[in-house]
Amino acid sequence: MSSAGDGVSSAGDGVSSAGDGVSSAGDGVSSAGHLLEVKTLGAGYGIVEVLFGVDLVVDPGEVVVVLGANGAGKTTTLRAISGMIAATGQVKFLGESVLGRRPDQLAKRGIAHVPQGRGTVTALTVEENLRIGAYVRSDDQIESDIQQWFEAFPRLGERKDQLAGSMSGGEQQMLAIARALMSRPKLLLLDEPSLGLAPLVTHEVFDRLREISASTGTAVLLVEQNANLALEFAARAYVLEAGRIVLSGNSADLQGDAAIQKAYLGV
Amino acid sequence: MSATATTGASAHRSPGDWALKVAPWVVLFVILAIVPFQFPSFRVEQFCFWMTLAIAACGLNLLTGYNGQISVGHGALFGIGAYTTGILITEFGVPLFGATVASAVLCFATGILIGLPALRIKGLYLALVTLAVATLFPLLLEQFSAITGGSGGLQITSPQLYRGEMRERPIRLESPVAGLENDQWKYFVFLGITVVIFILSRNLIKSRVGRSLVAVRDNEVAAESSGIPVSQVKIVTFGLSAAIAGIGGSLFALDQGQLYPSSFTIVLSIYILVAVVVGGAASIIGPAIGAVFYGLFSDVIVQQMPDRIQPARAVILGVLLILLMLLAPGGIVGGFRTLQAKWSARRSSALNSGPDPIV
Amino acid sequence: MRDFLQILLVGIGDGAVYAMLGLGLVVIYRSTGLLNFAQGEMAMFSTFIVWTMWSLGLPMWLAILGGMAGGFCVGALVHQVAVRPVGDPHEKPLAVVIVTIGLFLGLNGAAQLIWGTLDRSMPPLFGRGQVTVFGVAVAWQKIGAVIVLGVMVLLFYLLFQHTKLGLAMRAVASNSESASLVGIPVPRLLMLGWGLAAAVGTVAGVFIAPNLGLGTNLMQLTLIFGFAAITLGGFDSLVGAVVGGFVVGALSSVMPRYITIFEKMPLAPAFILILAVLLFRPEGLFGKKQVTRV
Amino acid sequence: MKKTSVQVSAALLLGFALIGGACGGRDDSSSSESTETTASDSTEAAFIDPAADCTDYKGTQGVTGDTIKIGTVRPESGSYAIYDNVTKGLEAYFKSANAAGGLPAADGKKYQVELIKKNDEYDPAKTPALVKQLVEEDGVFALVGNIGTETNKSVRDYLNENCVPNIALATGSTQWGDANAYPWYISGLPSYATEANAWISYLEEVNPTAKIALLYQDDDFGQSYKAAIEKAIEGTKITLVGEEGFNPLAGSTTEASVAKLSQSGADTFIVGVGGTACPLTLSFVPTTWTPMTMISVTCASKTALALAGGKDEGVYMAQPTLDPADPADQTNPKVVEFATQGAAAGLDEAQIQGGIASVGWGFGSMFALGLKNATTVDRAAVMNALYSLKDTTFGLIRDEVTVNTDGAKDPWAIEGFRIVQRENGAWVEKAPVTNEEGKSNSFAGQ
Repeated sequence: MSSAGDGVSSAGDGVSSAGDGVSSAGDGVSSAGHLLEVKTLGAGYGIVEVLFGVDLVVDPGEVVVVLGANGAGKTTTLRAISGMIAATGQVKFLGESVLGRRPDQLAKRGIAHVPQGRGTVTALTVEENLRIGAYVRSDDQIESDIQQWFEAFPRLGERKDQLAGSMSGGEQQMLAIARALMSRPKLLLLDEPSLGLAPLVTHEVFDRLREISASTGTAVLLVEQNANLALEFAARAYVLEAGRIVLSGNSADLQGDAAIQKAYLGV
Repeated sequence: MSATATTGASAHRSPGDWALKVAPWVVLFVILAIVPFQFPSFRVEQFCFWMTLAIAACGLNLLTGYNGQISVGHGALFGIGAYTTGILITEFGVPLFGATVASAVLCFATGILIGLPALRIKGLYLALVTLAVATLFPLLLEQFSAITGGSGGLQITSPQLYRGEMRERPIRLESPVAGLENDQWKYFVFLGITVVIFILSRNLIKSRVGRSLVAVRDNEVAAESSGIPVSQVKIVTFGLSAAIAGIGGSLFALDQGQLYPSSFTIVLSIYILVAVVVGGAASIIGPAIGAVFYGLFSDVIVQQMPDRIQPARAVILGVLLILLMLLAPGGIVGGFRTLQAKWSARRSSALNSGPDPIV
Repeated sequence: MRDFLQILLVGIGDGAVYAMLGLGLVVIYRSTGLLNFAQGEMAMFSTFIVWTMWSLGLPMWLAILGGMAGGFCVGALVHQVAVRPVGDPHEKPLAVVIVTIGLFLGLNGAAQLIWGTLDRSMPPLFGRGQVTVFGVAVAWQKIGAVIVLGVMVLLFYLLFQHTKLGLAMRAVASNSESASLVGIPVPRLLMLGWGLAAAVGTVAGVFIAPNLGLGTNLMQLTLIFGFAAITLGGFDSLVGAVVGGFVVGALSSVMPRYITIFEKMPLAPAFILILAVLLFRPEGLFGKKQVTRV
Repeated sequence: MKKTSVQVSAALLLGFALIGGACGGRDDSSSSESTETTASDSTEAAFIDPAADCTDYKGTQGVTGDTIKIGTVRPESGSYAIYDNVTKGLEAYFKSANAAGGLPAADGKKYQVELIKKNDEYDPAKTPALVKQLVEEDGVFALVGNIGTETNKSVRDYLNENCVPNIALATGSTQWGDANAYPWYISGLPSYATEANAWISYLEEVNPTAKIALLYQDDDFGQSYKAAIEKAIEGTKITLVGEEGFNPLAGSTTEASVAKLSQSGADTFIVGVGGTACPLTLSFVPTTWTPMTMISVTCASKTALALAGGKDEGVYMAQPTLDPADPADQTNPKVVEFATQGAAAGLDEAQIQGGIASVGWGFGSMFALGLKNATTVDRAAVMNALYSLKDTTFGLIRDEVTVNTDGAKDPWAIEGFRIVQRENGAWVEKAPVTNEEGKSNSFAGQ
């Protein structure tokens, strides 16, 4: 199934760079350098297939976004990568094939996943959420990391003994991200962090995320419907349609091309 | 499963197919008709007991299999049917099968009563409540020993002409047919009632009402929004299910002629449930197969086992149940259907050499 | 008045044991969302292990530890081979109910095969001694049961509130998906939860056996009292199990002695309690609303 | 879909049709029509006259050559499986007899016994089918040592209508005294009412103003005690100051009942419960209450009293049999015979000393006595022999207890008890055996 590559070349008349990006990943020549490398990923729920061969790569420290309409398979892609659902194809993380591993095994290897909507453990307090985020760690800096988060987000600090479920949507989303980062991951998978948040709050979340990613060197693979916001945030982007990657390229190029904007991003 | 159904329905109505469809029924009826003449009387009476169990399982299947409400307490409803019949005949001189009708009505009402809390209590919690009902029931029988006879049992008697005078005698179903002995007559009467109940419940399931039962089981919210009165459906199903279990219990009373609280413990409830799931929940004939399976297991196979490993019976049954849930949650009927679907899929794919039909 | 007090104390002693059984049920409910109808049989089975070790000459406390270890293995095994493969109890309640019933039958039969059908005698952990307070005799065994229950609750509190393992178990109970994503090996923790519940059940069994006689039907009705306790307390609340246990113990001891209708069925108050709580306050006294409403 | 299910059921039915073939067809000669026995008042004629009382009488069913088939029904699994040890003793008796050449009968032959056991789990709904299987399919001569009051009651009409002996019932319910209506039944235990009467007689002697607290099992068994006690204290100064029923199925202990009784002001405590609950009841007696305690004979075995946690010291009971665990009885030839031959027949030490298997041994011995005394090897003859015992003994009955029966006038074989008290783990005689020949039914108010 080389459909992904085909799709890009046929669609990418104007944006040749997009085709390049994919073909270099598709060839797998430089696989050693990639943090995450996904090839011909297929997945679904029961008998309903959702993904039909997704290829993408994420390099260390890089921020990448997967765009697409509702039902395109964005969430499924993330769930397949982090082992939450069964998948076919190839998923390599740090050069090691990790397809078929359980999410907790991937978490140990450095993949943190903030799932859509319910990233917090609502029955635990704010502080306990952060602590549980560091489950895979056993170093002595956990306490200081928690304190850092409280300093960075005073609102979390003020409510550290409250149940996570009692906080607002934006606060819960921040907590979920903070909890994921508590594991000091190499790759953060983020599923629609803007969902259900007010635009102002969304912007704040993304600003914070950018700062953290830049300062810690954590790579981010983001899934979003809000294309403009995401393209501002990410360096590179893939466009997913009906379970296939139909387009990829640098955010700036995608943002600059009106035709693509219209055809795929619904702007 | 759906594949089987469509092949069956869309098949050309060739005489061969028709024969294939009818033949099993003919064989079944011939066997059922021969059975009472092939076995000694005690076996025939055991078959009568299996039939009462099958009826109760049929009732439970409506509730659990088709409507998704779990009851671990149908033994209690079975018991209410049995005791109602016994008391009506002994104390009030009601004719035998008149008491059966009355028991069904009373159990329907009881079912409605239990169904009311079931509107708010679901799933495992409903199972817990019904489990408690089943555990409590034999104690209730002892508490109200004035009418139930308590642990000493209830002897079901009716005034009968005996040696020229009317006396209270243990009830019996006298065979009106010269060639049939009493137990054989009883067998055919019970068989008739069992068949009628299974046919009626089949018709119910195939009807609009039956589809709404399944709709409520599969998704209550969706059923509600498509205009199905969910609460009513659930309550009435509970009532119907209870009424059928009550008929089973009533026949049990007529079969035994005496009732004891220790026959209506939680164990009975478990066995009724076992009959449903082993045979195949949500299949019409499943409970009957399950009841026969259970009867064969406990009345024939276990009795042949050496003494020392008698307790292994519970182990075997327990392991079997777990394996069944893991490997063939659809029970015997479900497992058979899966096998058949696989087989016909292989055959059709071999014939068409096309891709496997999906969905 | 004195006989009321005497009967009440009997009930409170029983209640401590119902609470112990309830603790095990709560641990399983919290980790797997499941009402374990086989909990009583798991406890019965491991109590027989205690008895075996004790009758082989081990000191009682060592036998109890051994029984708890044995019970832990039974619970963990049961989860691995039977419960886990079935799937989510809230999606497939029937399958789960049937599996726990299968376990119930299987463990009971296995115990009969191994230990036979004679009731065994087991000495009370705290002896047969009594103290007399205001003319009312209180068995040391009762006082011991309350103390042991207190210790168990304390240990559970420390485990759940002050250890990483406990935190992980709570995370799994609340949101197993998120728990898995932060690196918690969920299946292993569930297995641990089942083992723990069975181990706790052992202690309940050790306290019940001297009063009922150690037979394979040790727990069959006691379990209903345990369920009543956690229904009242809230399926997910450890404190609730304790409070519920005492209330159920007191009610089912006192009511049959003073209210004729309950005379022959001490189980009835427990049943009424289960029904009433599920109807009018399904989350119980201490439970969380979201969890109990299906 | 439908097709599938039918095929499955057809296959299953075919399966058991095959079993049916193996079991053989129906015996057309058996008819379920029957008549009820009328009481025979004649003292000269035999108690049972099958020619007058039985249609289709099969007096020698189960006897082929020198083998005699016997059936028994007991709970092998389930909550009452403890009573299976009775059957173990019964089996040991027959094994031992077979090894010695067989049971002697009036015809001079010695019969090998083939014992067929069925498991009804103590459920009276299961008993009828199994008993009918024993009678109709296995073709037994008689039933011996069937366990349980309700289970035996559930087949009483059937067995009496078909004239099949049910010998040595393992139950002392007072209803077995109705030999007029049910002449094919004979109990292997003393009537519970006779036992209760023995307690009260002793109390009248030692404490004529006794105030009794009674704990009774709330079923036929315990209610028999209760009724007999109430009848026996009529006209005496003994009073019943507290009573509590106990339901063994209710899942609770007797502890709260004992607590309440302990506050009743009673100086005598009668424990009319059986099974495990009885010894455990003793362990619940608070130290603040020190009544004279009487326990049911069903609880007197070593196996049971081990559960009392030492609180069995000082309790009284009415004892009709020898106790294989009692050093004083161990030299008695009956006990020696049971211990040596029982061991040879496979009983282990715990079973021999336990006091339950020895009861079953006695049941086997009772049947042997009937067979030996019978004029011919015939069902009615054996029953008539058992209903006309004269100064004989069987099993482990105490030597001083006289064994006499006389049809419906005296249907109870064992009617004598001595009063004993538990001292240092052994029974010590407090009052010698009193034989109440022929009075058992009157104690029960019959």
